[in-house]
Amino acid sequence: MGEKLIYMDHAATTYVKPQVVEAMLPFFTEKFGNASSIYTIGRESKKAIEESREKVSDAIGAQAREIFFTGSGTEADNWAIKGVAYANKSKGNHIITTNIEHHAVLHTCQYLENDGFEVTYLPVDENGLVTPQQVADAIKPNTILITIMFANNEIGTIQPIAEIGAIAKEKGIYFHTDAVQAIGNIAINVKDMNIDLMSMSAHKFYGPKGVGALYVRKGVKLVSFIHGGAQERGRRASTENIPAIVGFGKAIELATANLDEYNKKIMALRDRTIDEITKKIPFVKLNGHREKRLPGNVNLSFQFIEGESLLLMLDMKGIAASSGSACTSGSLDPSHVLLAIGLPHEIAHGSLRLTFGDENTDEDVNKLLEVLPVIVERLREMSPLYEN
Amino acid sequence: MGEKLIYMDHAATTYVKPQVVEAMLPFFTEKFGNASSIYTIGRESKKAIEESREKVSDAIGAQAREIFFTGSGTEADNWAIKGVAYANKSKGNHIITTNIEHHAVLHTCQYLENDGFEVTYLPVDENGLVTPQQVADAIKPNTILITIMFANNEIGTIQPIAEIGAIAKEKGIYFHTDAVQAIGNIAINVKDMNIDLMSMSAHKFYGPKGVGALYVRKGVKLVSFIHGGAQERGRRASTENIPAIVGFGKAIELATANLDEYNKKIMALRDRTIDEITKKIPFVKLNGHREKRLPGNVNLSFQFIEGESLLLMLDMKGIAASSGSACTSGSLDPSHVLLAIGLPHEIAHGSLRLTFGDENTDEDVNKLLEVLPVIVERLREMSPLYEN
Amino acid sequence: MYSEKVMDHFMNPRNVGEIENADGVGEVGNAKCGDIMKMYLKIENDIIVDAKFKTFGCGAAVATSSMSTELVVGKTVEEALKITNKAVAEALDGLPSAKMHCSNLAEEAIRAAIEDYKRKNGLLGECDCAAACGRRCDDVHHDHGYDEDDDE
Amino acid sequence: MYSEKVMDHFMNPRNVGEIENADGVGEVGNAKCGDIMKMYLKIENDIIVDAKFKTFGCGAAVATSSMSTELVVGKTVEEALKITNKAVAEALDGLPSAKMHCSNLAEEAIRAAIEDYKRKNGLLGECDCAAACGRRCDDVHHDHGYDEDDDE
Ligand SMILES: Cc1ncc(COP(=O)(O)O)c(C=O)c1O
Ligand SMILES: Cc1ncc(COP(=O)(O)O)c(C=O)c1O
Ligand code: FES
Ligand code: FES
Repeated sequence: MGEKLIYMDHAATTYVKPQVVEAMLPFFTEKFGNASSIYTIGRESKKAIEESREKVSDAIGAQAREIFFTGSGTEADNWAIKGVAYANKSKGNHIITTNIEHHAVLHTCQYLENDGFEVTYLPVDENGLVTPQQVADAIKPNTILITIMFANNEIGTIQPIAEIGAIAKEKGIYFHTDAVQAIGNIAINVKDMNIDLMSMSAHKFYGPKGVGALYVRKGVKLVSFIHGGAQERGRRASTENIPAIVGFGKAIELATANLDEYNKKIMALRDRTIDEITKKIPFVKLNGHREKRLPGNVNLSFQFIEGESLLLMLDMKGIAASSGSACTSGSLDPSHVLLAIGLPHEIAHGSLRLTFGDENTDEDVNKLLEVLPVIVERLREMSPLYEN
Repeated sequence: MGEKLIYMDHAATTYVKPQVVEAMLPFFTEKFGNASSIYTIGRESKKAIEESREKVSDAIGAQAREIFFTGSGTEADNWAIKGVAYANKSKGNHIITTNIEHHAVLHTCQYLENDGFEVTYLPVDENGLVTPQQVADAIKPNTILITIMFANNEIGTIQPIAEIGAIAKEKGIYFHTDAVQAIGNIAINVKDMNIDLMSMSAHKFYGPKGVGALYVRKGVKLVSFIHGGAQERGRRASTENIPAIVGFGKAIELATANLDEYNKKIMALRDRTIDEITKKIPFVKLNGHREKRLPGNVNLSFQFIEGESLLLMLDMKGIAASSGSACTSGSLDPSHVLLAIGLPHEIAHGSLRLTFGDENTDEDVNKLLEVLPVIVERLREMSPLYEN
Repeated sequence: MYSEKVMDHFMNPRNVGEIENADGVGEVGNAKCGDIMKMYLKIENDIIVDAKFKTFGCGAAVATSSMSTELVVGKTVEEALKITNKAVAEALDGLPSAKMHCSNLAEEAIRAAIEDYKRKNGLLGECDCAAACGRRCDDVHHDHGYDEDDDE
Repeated sequence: MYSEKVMDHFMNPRNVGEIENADGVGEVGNAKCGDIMKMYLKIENDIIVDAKFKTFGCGAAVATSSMSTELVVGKTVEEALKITNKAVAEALDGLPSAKMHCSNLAEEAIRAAIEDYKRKNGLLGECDCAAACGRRCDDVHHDHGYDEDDDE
């Protein structure tokens, strides 16, 4: 405490970049008009929203009219899945997903199961991958939706999205991907990848919290989720959150302009961290695919110790990270993702996720490599499981 | 144009007060931690949310644990109504509302009608009022929810909420009120008024857009609406929008601390405007109840002219206002509220809503009183309906 | 939203008013829908020599009325009948898509006024009456900005 | 989240380790649930003269282990059995409500160690065995912060 904060939890959320805050600020004060109003400051708001929409569509190869702003990534997931399910239930009631989706997808699917839908949760391999073949094999005559995340938030594994998209397209089944962790971090083109719906959230790439977007390919049958006014062309009600939407646009513009350079930098931090920790510390295991992983993601399991304790001790050294331990997550079991890739409960409890970002440096990694072995050793010495 | 903006559309949205922006700003940059994280900046976020929650509960006489933050007032309405309906459908499927609710309530009710629920839309009198007796008479054995707005967004009429609450309580039926226009503008105590659920939105009282709240009395049976992570005690998923939540708290604190003085001021502007315009301009009618109305609301119909034209001309004079005309609202018919209080279509088209706020002055009203009669006269001379 | 030209024609509409003893008068629209346009034409030797209008409606309705009166003057009756709503909109540097139907109003008002002129002068063929405006509120899609193709 | 006292006992836990030839040893919890506490007691003339622990678990689990060892030393066996999880939590200036179950672990570990001591010394009554920890993962509600009373 008192030391400079070393933030290594960018998958949880990021700070908002100064240029983004700057772009947002005028819309709180002088330019606060309601975008549905026809007077000058209302029209300015409308224009700002449409400019932002174009930045988003440009970034993913879509048309502006295919982008709908939401209040979060979670809302985008809920909308996409419930929206397709209820709009197409005359055609079928079967949904295909994986067992490592974010809760925003999993709990929505579970909700639909209670409402008469049938959901197949595809298992993943020890790296967290599903194969296109698994998806193809799971398709039934009543399948109406495939929803598979682009990249996993815990272990960083990137799925073969283009191949799955091709299968969905061939079979005429809608394909949604939760790209909340991917967008702004890896290049995505929704047309090339045959994606019909895609969820995004700004606070994962240096934009503000509380604003997401759903890409909906023109022609997709989708019922509304939030009913009310005629905003977002009548499809998503509520007074538009203009500062946040402007922030989304600015953040995605910055992220895509700079993607290669950014990735090279954080991949170097990632790879060095993985290599040195696995060399320095015994009884440690990398979770997730070694290559097909998000550029900034490191996920390691340390045997014999528990994640919350690890995080608290790192925090005391000024390092912010996260864990898949149940003790931190608010659920009975440790991370469903770590269990799904086959980790035993006791190992899953001892997992550490480090996700690098913009402001991380080699010195940050030095500091981590200095303190982590000591902390792990201390906790192991306190553990009744170690040397037993 | 070029002139100072005179903003008289506070019911559409307000600017964000400088103190509110100031309170929000640190949470975009230094204090950006995810509130679900256990490290220091995560815990600070959590703390900020809980402080905000207390400010909200203090303002309405609730307990902090009864307040849930949402992404908007619309989401709060959707959640309250769908949440109660689906959680209690084993008890009944009948909902009572009015025909002057905001679209966030009306369209949600219509959605539920398509899903097997039965909705009674109570008519209002020429002032926009429902009576407690009407509500009592509409109750049936299968009634599970009464949802009646606290104050109307167009005509400002305030409903007899406490009396309706008492009836709902006596009959053991849940009572929701959309208080988006009321909160921060008139005093509300949810316990005294027997309110079970209440929707709020910050951008109507100098807080940020894109954040709402739902008060849910402890014990109310409600299913979740946005599924995902365990935020908001497992009831409303998505990474918390901390800056916005902090802004909500600050804004409601400022609004309630200052309520009497604020109301006195804008009531004076309201009353003077109503008196002078109805005196100065012929063929004009006040919409909404003369006394039971929001302190800042003026709604007038000018015969023979159309609302959008009126707004454009006011905008050219630097005055921002709104109208119930279909030409501005994105629907076929003019405002359902104006039709519900019995206005013929052609009169409803010529309506003007002026809603006063914080920064309005007597000079603003002077300017309005100077330009409005000229504009009305010009449009009337252009109108084929005038003198016909 | 509106082009500068629209705003100019809205704020300073040309040819507002009535023509006494007009040769053709056409009224289209419906107060219920929020739009009525009344067009007065003075026609000499088959040429429109003067045009005036009164309009109850939005900014686009007023601006297209104004522009229409400018466009028809000097034209023959047959030329005037060829003025489309698109041409009026283009002359105004475009209209928001939600407001294109307001320019229909102008096209219809011209037709209705010429119809009236023809009727008064016995120039109508048998079945031309149907060309007069039978527009009802429901014909107009007043749902500004929606996409009907892909919305549920 | 945690009080300063909790953080102090977490960062500088008292009495970590094992006691060789301890008079009573109790292990409770389950690695599957993410928490195991092992308590070692040295007991002389019915008085606990030393206590040590090893814990696999969250910050609260470590801190309550540490505090428990401090609380039991100097107490008679019967006094030690009266130490409740609430008392441990209070000694730590409180625990977040989601973490109260971690202090159960400490209470149970003390009981289990004393149980072991009694068993070894033939002090157990007939049916006391049930008092030893039969806690399973499912007994613990690990759902930090939920309200079970009013949630769907
Ligand atoms: C009465 C009423 N209810 C609900 C809403 C919706 O609130 P929001 O814009 O925050 O979604 C509004 C305002 O837009 C309103 O005036
Ligand atoms: C993969 C994934 N999906 C969905 C979400 C939810 O996004 P939000 O927090 O914006 O609701 C997150 C992050 O929280 C995520 O990582
Ligand atoms: S040991 Fe899991 S929460 Fe304390
Ligand atoms: S007259 Fe209604 S939109 Fe133009």
